[in-house]
Amino acid sequence: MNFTLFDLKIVEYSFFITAILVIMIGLYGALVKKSLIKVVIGLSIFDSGINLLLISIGYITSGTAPIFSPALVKDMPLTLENIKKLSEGMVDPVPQALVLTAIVIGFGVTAVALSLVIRLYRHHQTLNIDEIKNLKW
Amino acid sequence: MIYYLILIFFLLLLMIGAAIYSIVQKDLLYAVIGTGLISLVLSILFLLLQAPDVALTEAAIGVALTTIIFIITIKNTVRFEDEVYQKKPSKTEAK
Amino acid sequence: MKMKKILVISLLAVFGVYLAEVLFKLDFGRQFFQQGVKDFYLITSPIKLQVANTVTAIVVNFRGFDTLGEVTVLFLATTAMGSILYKGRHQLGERTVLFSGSRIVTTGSRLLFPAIILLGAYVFIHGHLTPGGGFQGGVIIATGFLLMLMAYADYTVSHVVLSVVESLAGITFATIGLLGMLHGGSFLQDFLPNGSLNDLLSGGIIPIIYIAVGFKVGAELTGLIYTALNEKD
Amino acid sequence: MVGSPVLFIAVPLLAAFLIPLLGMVWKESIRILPGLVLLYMLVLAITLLEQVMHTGTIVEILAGWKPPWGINLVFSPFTGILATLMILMGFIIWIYSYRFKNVDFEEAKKYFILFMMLVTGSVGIVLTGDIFNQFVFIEITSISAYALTAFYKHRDSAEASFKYLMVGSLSSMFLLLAIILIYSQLGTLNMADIASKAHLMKPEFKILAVIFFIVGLGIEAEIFPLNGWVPDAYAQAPGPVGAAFAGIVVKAGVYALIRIIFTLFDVSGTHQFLIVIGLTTMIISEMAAIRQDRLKRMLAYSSLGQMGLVLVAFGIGTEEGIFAAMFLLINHAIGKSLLFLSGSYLVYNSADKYISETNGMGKFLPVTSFLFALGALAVVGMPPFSGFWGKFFMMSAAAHANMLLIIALILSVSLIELVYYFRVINRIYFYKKESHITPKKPTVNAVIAMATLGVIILIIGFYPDLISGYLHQASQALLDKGKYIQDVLSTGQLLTH
Repeated sequence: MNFTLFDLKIVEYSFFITAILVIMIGLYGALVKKSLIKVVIGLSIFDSGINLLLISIGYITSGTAPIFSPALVKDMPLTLENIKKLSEGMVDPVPQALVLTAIVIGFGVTAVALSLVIRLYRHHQTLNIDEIKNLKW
Repeated sequence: MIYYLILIFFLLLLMIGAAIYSIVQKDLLYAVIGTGLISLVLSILFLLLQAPDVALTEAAIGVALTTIIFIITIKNTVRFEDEVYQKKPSKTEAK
Repeated sequence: MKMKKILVISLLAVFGVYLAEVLFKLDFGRQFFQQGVKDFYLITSPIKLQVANTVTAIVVNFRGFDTLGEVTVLFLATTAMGSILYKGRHQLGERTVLFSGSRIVTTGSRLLFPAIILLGAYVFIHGHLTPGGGFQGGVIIATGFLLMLMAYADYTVSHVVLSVVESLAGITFATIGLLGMLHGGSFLQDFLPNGSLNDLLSGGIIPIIYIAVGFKVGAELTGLIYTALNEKD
Repeated sequence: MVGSPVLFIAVPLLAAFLIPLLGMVWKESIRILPGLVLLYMLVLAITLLEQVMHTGTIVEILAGWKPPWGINLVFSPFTGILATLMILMGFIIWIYSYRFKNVDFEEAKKYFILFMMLVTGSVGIVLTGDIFNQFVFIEITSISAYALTAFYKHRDSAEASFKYLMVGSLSSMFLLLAIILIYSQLGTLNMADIASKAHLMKPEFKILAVIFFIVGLGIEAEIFPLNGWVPDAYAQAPGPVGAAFAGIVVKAGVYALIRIIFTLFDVSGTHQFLIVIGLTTMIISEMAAIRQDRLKRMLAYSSLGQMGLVLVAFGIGTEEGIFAAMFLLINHAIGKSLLFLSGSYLVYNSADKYISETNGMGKFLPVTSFLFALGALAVVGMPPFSGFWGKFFMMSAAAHANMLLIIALILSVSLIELVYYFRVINRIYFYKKESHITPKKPTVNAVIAMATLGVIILIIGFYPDLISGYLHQASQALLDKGKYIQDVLSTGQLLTH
C-alpha cells in the first residue's frame, strides 16, 4: 500500500486517527493536569473525540443526510422501492441519534463537574489537586 | 475534490491543534476558548459527515453553553493554571 | 512527577495504537454489518410514520424512551447543580458574575432576542421535517436568555416560572407516554394520525413531544446558567 | 392487567417532574410523594414477581416496536428479584430519611428528587434490554449519586464527589466506546439480538468491547482497580445515601456486569476473570477494612469485600453458584444497609466518625446498638442469621465445583471480618463512653426502618426456604441464555395502527 497525501484511504482513516488522537489528548489532560478546571477540560475533549468517532463510524461514502426532504422526494411516488433506493444512499441515522443523546448527557455531567469545582474552590481557595488532598487518592 | 480534501485535512489538524492548545495553555480562559474551537470544528465536521442534526446540537451546546459555563466557573475561581499569577485576593484575607 | 507523565503517555500510546489497530479493520465509509436496525428505521420512518427526518423519528419514536431518560438527565443536572451550589435559604437572588454591556451591546441584544427565541421555536416545531428538534431548539432559546443575561447586569429570570415551565413540559412528555399506553398498549406509542410526508402537521406525537422537550430544555438550561451566574463567591 | 414494568420508570419520572410544582402549594408533599411512589412500585413489583414466577418472563415493548427495533424492558425472575430488592431498600431508606433536612425546604426537595431518581435509575439499569438505554440509566444513577455524595456542605464531601465523578464519567465514556464497537459490527443495540448474533463479531472487536464494558461497568460494580472512590464517597455521603449505595447502586452495577458476561458474549476466560478479580477485590478490601479507624470507611471497605465475594460466586458459574451469589447479594443489601443506617446514628455527633467514638453507646442507644450488632453478625455470616446461609451455599457450590482454594480464602476472609466487626461491637458494649460525645436518639421513623431490616434478617435467617424457591428460578433464568433470547425476540407482533 502506498499512502500518498491525496490517497482516499488516508483521508478516510484520518477521521479515525484524529478521533483517537483527540481522545488520547483529552485522557492525558484528565489524568495528568493539576488544575481541576484543566481536568474537566480534558474530560470534555475526550467526549468530543468519542462523538467524532461515533459519527464517522456511521458515515457512508458519498451518502446523504438521512432526511427525506422535499427536494429529495419531489415528484417521486412514495413506494417501497423508491424509498429503499433513496435510503441506500443515506448515512446511518442510528449513531447520530446516539450522539445526540451523548452530547446532552456530556453537557449535564460537565455542568455538575464544574459546580463541584466551584464548591472545592470555595472551601480550599485553590484548584490545585495536590493541595486538595484531605482524602487519600 | 482536492479542495474538499484540503478542507477536511485542515479541519482535522485544526481540531488536534486546538485540543493540544487547550491542554497546554496555562491561561485557563484561552484554554476554554480552545475547547470552544474544538466544538466549532467538530460541528463543521459533523456537517461534512452528513449529520446536520448533530452539528446543530454540537454548535449550540458545545460552542455556546459549555464555553459559557466554563467561563462562569473561571470567573468564580482562578484564571491561571499556576496560581502564582493569581491576582485575585483570596476571600479570607478580604474579610 | 516526570515519571508519572511518562508512564501516562506510554500507557496512552499503547492504548491508542491498540484501539487504532482494531478500528482500522473497519473500512471507513462502508457499512460493516449485513443486517441492522437502521434499514428498518430508514424505510418505516417515511412510509409509515411520515417523518422526513429519520434521526428525529429514531430519537422520538423508535427510541423515545432514551429521550425521556435524556430529558431526565438534564433535569437532574439542574437539580444537582442547585443542590451542590446551594448555600442556605437567605442567600439567593444576587448576581455575582456580571457582564456589563455598552449601549450597542444592550440594544443589539434586545433586537436579537426575539429573533433568537423565534428561531428556537422554529427549530423545535420543524424537528420532524428539517435538521433540529427539541434539544437544539431548547438550547437556542437558552442562548437567547444567555445573551440577555450577559448584556444587562440586572436582567433576571423568575425561578418560579422556569420551574413551572420545566415541570409542566416534563409532565406532558410522561403523560403522552402513558396515553399511548392506554391507547395502544405500549408506553410512548404513537396514537395520533400521521398526516403525510413533509407536512408540518405530520408524524403523530413527534411534534408534541418535541415542543414539550423544547420548552423543557430551554427552561432547564436557562435555569442552569442562571444558577451558575448567581453563585456567590 | 395489574400493570407493566414500564411503570417502574414512568411513574417516578412523572412524580419527579411533579414534585417542584406540588412543593409550591403543599410543602409536606415533597416528602410524602416519593414514599407513595416507592410504595406503589413495591406493591407492583411484588405482584409482578409473583406472576412472573408462575407464567414466565414478561417482556415489555416500548413505543410499539418489537424488540430489535424498539427498546424493551425484561422482567424475568432474575431481573425481577433484583428490581424488587432495590425498590424494597429504597422504600425502607425513604422511611429512615423521612425527616431528613427538616428545616430546609429547598434542600429537602432536592434530596428527595435525587434519591428517587437514584432508585429509579438503578431499577432501569436492571430492567432494560437495550445497551444504550442502559447507558442512559447509568448516567441518571451516576448524576444523582454525584449530587447526593456532595450533599453535605462540609469540605470533604465535594472532594469525594469530584473523585467519583472523574472515575465515573471516564468509565461511562468507555461504555460508549464499547457500545459503538458493538454497533459497528452488528448494527443493533438490543441485548438479546446482540447475544444471538455475537458469533458474527470479529474476535478482536469482541475482546475490546468486553474490556471496555468491564472498565465502564466496573466503576458501578466496584471491582478492584476501579474502586478507589468508594470509601470516600460512602464515608462523605449522608447516612441514608451510603446505605442506598450499598443496597441499590452496587447491585445495579453488578447486574450490568453479569448480564454482559453471562448473556451478551461468551468470550472464554471471563468466568475465571470474575473469580480472580473478585478474590483480589475481596482480599485487598478486607485487609484495608481491618486497618481503618473510621467507622464508615471500615463499612465501605467491608462492603467492597462482600461484593468481591458475590463476584466470585457468580464466577463459579454453576446454577448453585449463582443461587449462592443471589443469596449473598440480598444479604449484603439488607445487612450492609442496616449497618450504614444504624452506624450513622452511633457516630452522629462526632466530627471525625472514629470507631473509638462509639465507645459505650450500648447503654445510651440500646436499640440502635442492638440492630448494629445484628447487622454485623448477619454480614459476617454467624449461624442463625441470613448471612450464614449465603456463605454456606457459596461454599457448597465451590466444593461441588472443586474449587477448594476458594473455600479456604472465604473462611480466612470471614475470620478477618469477624475480627473487625467484633472490635466495634466490643467497643459499643464493653467500653466506657467518651465524655465529649453526646449520643443522638434516633427518630421514630428511623427506628421503624432499621427494625424492619432487622426483622427481615431474622426471618431469612430462620426460614431461608421462603426466598430460595424464587432464587432457584432466578438463577436458572440467568443461565438459560437461549430462553432469554427467545423470550425477547419472539415478543409481540409489530404493533401498528
